[in-house]
Amino acid sequence: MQLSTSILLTIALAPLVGCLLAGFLGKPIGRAGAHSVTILGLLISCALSFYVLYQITAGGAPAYNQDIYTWFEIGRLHVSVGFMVDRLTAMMMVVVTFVSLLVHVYTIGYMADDPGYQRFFSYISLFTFAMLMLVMSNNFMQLFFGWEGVGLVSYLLIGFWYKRPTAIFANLKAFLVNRVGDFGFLLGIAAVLYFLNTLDYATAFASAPSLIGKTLALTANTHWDAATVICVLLFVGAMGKSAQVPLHVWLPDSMEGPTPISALIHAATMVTAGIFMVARMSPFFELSEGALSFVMIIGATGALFTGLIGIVQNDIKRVVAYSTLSQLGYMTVALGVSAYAGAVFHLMTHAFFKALLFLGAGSVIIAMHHEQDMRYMGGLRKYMPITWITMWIGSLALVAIPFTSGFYSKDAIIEAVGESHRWGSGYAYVCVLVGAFVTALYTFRQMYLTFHGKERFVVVGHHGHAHDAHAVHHDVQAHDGHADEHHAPSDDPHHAHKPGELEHAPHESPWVVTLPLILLAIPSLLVGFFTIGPMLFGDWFGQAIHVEEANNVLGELGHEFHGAAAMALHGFASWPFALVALAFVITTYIYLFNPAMAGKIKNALKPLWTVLDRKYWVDDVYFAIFARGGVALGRLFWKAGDAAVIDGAMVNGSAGLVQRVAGGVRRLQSGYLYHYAFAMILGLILLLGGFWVFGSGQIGQ
Amino acid sequence: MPNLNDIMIMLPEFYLVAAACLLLLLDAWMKPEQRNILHWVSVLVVLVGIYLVVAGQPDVAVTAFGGMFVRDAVAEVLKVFALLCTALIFVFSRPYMQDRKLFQGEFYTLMIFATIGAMLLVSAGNLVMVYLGLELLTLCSYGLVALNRDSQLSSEAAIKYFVLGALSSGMLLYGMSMVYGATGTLALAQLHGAVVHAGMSNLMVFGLIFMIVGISFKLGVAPFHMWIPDVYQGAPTSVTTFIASTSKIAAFGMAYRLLESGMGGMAGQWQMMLAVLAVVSLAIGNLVAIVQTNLKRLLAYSTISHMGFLLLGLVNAGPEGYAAAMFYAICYALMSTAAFGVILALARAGFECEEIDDFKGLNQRSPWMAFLMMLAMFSLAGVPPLFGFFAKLLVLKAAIDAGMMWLALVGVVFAIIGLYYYLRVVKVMYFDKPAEGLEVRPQADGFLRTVLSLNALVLLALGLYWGPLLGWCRSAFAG
Amino acid sequence: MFNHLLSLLIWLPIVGAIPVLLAGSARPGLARWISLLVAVLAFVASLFLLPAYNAADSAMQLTESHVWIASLGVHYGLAVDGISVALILLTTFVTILVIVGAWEVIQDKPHQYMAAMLVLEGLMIGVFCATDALLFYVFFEAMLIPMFILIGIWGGPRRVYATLKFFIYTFLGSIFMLIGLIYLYLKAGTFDLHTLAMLPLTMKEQTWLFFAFLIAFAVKVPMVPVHTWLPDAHVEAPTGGSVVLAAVMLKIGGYGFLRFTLPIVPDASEHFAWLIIVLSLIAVVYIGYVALVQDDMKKLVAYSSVAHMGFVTLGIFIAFMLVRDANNIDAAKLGMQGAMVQMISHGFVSGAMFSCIGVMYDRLHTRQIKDYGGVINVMPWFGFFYVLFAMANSGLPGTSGFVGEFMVVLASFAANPWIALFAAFTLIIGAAYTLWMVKRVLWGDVTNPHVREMKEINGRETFVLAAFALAVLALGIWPQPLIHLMDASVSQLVQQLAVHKI
Amino acid sequence: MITLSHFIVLGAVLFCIAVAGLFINRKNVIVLLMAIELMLLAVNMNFVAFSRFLGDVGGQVFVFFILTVAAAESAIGLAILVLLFRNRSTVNVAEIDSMKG
Repeated sequence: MQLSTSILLTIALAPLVGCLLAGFLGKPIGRAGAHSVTILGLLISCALSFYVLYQITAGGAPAYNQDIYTWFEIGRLHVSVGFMVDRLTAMMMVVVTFVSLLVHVYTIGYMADDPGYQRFFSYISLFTFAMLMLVMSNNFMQLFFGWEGVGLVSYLLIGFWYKRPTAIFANLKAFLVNRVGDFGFLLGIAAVLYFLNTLDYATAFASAPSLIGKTLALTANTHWDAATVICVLLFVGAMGKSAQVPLHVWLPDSMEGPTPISALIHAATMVTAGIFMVARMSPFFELSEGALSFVMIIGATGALFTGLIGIVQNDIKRVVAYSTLSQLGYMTVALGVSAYAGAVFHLMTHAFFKALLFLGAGSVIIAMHHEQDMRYMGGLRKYMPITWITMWIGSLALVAIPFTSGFYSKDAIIEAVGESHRWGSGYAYVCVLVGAFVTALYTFRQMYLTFHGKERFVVVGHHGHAHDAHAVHHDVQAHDGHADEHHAPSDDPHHAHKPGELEHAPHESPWVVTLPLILLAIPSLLVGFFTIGPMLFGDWFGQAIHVEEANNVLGELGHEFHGAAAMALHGFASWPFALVALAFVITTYIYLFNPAMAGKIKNALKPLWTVLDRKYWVDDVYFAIFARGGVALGRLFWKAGDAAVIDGAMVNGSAGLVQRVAGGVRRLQSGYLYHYAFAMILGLILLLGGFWVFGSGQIGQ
Repeated sequence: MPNLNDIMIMLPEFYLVAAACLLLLLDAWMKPEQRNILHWVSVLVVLVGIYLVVAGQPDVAVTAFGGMFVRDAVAEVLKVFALLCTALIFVFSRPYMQDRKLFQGEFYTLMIFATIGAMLLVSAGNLVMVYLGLELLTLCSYGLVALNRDSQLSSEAAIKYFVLGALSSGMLLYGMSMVYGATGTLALAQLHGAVVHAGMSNLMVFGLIFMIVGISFKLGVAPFHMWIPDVYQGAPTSVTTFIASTSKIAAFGMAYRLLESGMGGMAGQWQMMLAVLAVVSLAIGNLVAIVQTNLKRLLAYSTISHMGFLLLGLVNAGPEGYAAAMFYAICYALMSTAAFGVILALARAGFECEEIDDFKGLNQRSPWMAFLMMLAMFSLAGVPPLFGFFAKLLVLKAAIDAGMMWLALVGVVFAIIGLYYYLRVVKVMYFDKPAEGLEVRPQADGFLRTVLSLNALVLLALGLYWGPLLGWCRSAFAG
Repeated sequence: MFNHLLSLLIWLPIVGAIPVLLAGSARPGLARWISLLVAVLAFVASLFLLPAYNAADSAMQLTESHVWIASLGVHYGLAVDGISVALILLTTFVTILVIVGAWEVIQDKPHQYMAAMLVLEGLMIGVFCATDALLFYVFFEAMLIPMFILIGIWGGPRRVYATLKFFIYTFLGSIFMLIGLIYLYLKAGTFDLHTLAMLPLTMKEQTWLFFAFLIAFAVKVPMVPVHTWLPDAHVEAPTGGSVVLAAVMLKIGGYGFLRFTLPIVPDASEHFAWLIIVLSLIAVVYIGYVALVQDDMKKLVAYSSVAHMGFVTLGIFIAFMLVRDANNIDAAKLGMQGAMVQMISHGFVSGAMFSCIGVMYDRLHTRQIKDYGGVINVMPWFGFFYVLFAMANSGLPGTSGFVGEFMVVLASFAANPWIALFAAFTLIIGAAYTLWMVKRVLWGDVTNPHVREMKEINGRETFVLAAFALAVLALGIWPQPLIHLMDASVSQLVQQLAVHKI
Repeated sequence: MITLSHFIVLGAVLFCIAVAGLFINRKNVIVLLMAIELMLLAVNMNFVAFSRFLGDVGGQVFVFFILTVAAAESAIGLAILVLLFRNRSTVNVAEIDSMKG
């Protein structure tokens, strides 16, 4: 049984059609029309994706790899648009379309009152299209297309509420930081073309071994290993897209976008594109120990240190955002130790439970009338039980309680790192272990602050209240204090209230919101249990992922693997679980029984707290150097270079010189007859003199 | 002994002399209000003159009066255009002269006599003829410049022109005397031979230099250009036009006769001198023009620079170079008739329309006139596809061909500087708002407008298809 | 039937300008319609190039040759190759949009405006067809006149300074080329480009000629450091002027490099390729930073044009390193093609950007970025186009802006990774200056009350922007047709590069 | 014994005087006319001398022409002078500078 081109095309294009309809005909077809067409499109491509997955796993269909049309053809270089669908791709397609579909549904509720309703649906459908192009691509050009395409949509969606200064600052920041990554990525692609003379995956991977021994002369006497150059450059792209240290700064700010976006783009799918890409490029990465170590260390650093920041956040979404950064770090570490399958596996489970957490947070935010600060929440569990339960499920998965899918993926990674002997794996191991503890800390803290304890909000009388999604507090968000962008007065009506004042009591969200939560909760709990066997230790990915024998840590783990249940039980006796339990005890004590203590600790560790609150000052430094520095440099070039030297001195300078000379020469024309006559005589004498001096030479030429 | 054949050869000149005398008589008997007849008659006379020049042209060069007078292709081309320019000036200047009470017979007769002088000059076969032709031309010009009796500027211009002109012809004569002394002949043909044989003595070089001064003065090459700005400005515009067109063509003829027909053997010497003079005129002409506010004066300086370009052709000292220079002279003459023609057409009683500011916003007032002036300006600036560009192209080619790349480079550098002031005129006409209370509108004379339009459009037409004219010029020097 | 297609393309607009002028200021409506008709006819005529031109054949086609100046052996010689065809289509396409764009915007002497545009179109097409150096030069220079008028009459406050600067700058550049051409003529006895390409020249001669050509085309492109006329000209020019200037005129510089520098002085070009490459990279980085801090939208886009044209020169001249040093023909073709695609694409993108700015200028009569902000609130559809073109300008895949830069970066990596490194920097800086402008102009809340009165784009403006948008997207999604059109010619050029003349 | 060179020198001297007269004199235009006449005479001297020593009459014929033209020239010169005086009521060379630059 074969995968059919038409089906794949439908999968990719259905969301695009939805996007175009909702975007261009938004007015005529109205809100209902807009969300119907887009959801329909998603439904189609989601269903077909499942079908494709079925075909390729159960149906035993071979990997699909065909060109659709020629993008350009120059000499022997043939670049085309086409699809490559193997198990890795199929899995990604399912994750992307499934989560996207649920987010579409969820959005109906979340954006219910937003004037940009149609626009929003159009955007997220467009995103799905771009993401699918990215994962289904069979060549680097198309990969880059999808890569930047999702970046574009992310830009548009972060700035969806374009009236908010913080939002339009965040989206510019996000795009530019991503561009820094793409800068490396593009060079990586160029390197691939240079060494392998093709942009087609299959050909490139096939000839990957030929890279061994090749070097790139950067200067006369420094030669870099070709594979390392390629991999590092490509990974720089992943660092941008997957928000790895030090290019992670854009992701927290991206929370300015509506929550569904945070769930879909900045948790489940887009940010994991980097992980997917590296897994896809495993044939290259396997050739370079150095690159893999680099990847591992970057990932490990992110996993731990971004998690730490999460502990001090008060914005419910930002907590989740930092946990996302941390989890992406985990995936990257997995890549770094050649446990690509582990990374992708965690990618999948994470997609489910992180989307769940975000949507849950969103549901809370709706209930709180777009209040995002946890300091004004508390005790919400009795108001919104479904959200409460589902979010707990998500949290348990996140902190990797055995039997949850999060456990399987994360624990596998931790063990893989433990197994690895790659340079730097010791450091990575420490990071991921402590990371597990930290994860538990901020997760439980968040849950307690939100749903438990006593209510920290008051319900004031109901007066004329425009329930519009534009309104959000800026002040409580620990912001990167950027000059013109922040603390700008906003015109939204909520500023009429003091924080923590609500018109009416919070209530459970409508079914369109809760349904996706439930649908996501199921896989968050179960998917790991059923899929870990084949995906990690069985050779489910087959050719899609290539691991050198020497690096095959998962293989080694596989020997001790005796089924999911056994692993889970064994998990209770593992270090990570112990740390999680410890974290649980601490947080429970602090936030349930002794709330005052939080403040005490904070004051006790003031310096540390500040470091985390300022996010290690990374943003500030970047802004000072790159943003301000760039502008200053530009001014210098402009004023000194263009204005002063070229225009001032050269262009206008010479013109002025001519003018002055002319003014001088004109004075010779004195108007006096005798001067005129004298000039003639002078001319005559000069001719004669000139002749006597030079002329004699050429007599008789 | 002179015979009828000699007369026939000189028929155009004889005819014009006779016609001029008749016009004089006619004018004497004519009532002022009938002057228009005189005008049309003179135009006719000149046109017939052109016909006679072309019609009677022998296939090979012939001489009359024992070699005094040469009628060859060079002379033919130059005469045709000299007469043509004169005719154009007649047409352009009628309303102008009427407005200034200068619409009298002497204008026409003097112009025709001056033209005859030009014709004699360009077909002179003997130093005496050169001198006589030159004097006939210049003496009439003095008179013409001073034509406006009540104008201070005119008389000042006239006296300056006169004194300096006399000085230059004195030098020319002095040079001639030297050459005569060195070779013992006055006939250019023998001179040419003698120079070749006698090789060169210092006496010759002396004479040559003095002659070059005379030529340069006539052309208006720096540093012998001092008269040009004042005369251009002071003289009635119609006369300025004459000096800028007909007499420049004559000046080229004179240069050709003396330098090539006469002193061709000493090209090695005069090439360098002309090159130096060219640089000086290019520099002075283009630089000083930038700071001018009076259009006539600006055009005067532009003349100086253009004569510098003309010299670029002459320095080549070969048929190609002479052809290029002749092409340039003709081109320049036509450009100046067009440019001055617009000034003439826009001037009115009490309003000379010669200040650059008078042209402000001309595009609003009279788009067509503005367009014609723009053509003239871009042509003068040497911007393709206009005539002026190709003339420049040819002289540059001639200079480079003569191995004087440096000279060509100097030329183009100053062409860039020159570009600025031509553009300034266009800018004033098109980009500026019209000056308040100043009503600029062209003369009503329909015929004038038509001819003027033709004159300006020819600059475009010849720009698009200048092959035949160039062919004519080259054929004149071929053989 | 295609014997005189090229002549038709050149002269139709020029002659068509006459009735437009005659229609006169009395009946501006009529003048507008006539000019639109002429422009459309020219476009239709140019479409016939596609069937008439055989893309498989690298030779110059649709040749027309008549003796122009017999005594000098100058010919009125026209012919096209794939590159010319593409550029001609670009020209005719843009001209229509410019005329539509100026429809009721130009109220002062519209007939003269339209006529100038048409004449300009004819001359530019002439430049792309001419196979005789002198003819090329004539068109090349004659172009200045209508553009001089366009900027001077309908331009902004400092239009006089700008237009004089533009004219003299360009004239300065080309006049030295003229000397070079005359020199070549004296050596070869003809201005025919093909013969000149065959002409053997010593290194010394080639060097002089190379610089003569360089200054001419460098000013036109424009390359650093002779680019300063461009921002002024753009800022002061009327919208249509800017569009044509950016969309077509700049291309003539790049085209000149292909037609003159490469074939006639290949060895000198190789020897000085490093110079051009360095200048191009400076254009990308240095100009990128300069663009970042502009307060005037047009100036910003003008500078970004300089930066983008840097890729054109880069793509052309890395070909030398690739062919002669690395002997990597494919990469050379890739770079060269990239340069060509970049030319076309930049034509669309910059044209569109200037049209957008024009749309805003017509409403608010300012180009200062600070006067705007939150435009999207009042003009959502306009916002859509503006973002699209901004993305194209910052080289987003799927738009034409990406294709050329992608190819050039890929090719330059093969030449030298460092070149690619600096070239790829455009991804960052390009996005920075473009999107920062978008942020300040489009996003945010309305602060300036006048912005609130701005009206959504009308049908005419929508047509113009939509046409540009379609072109930008089509080229971005499927460049192959364009590349195929030029492939044979580019291969031919690359082959020529390999041939030494000394 | 008077040789050709003596005449040439004489001519040269006369010429130089004339030229000097042209640009040293800043008073009276009439003087300029005289200087011009003198210059022409210097030329005549040259011609006559040469033609005498070369035994060729051409030079002397030329001299007659020069004399004639000189007469006409001075006539015109004087006419212009009168005109000038009528307009400006001065013949002082140093005051005739209304056109310059």
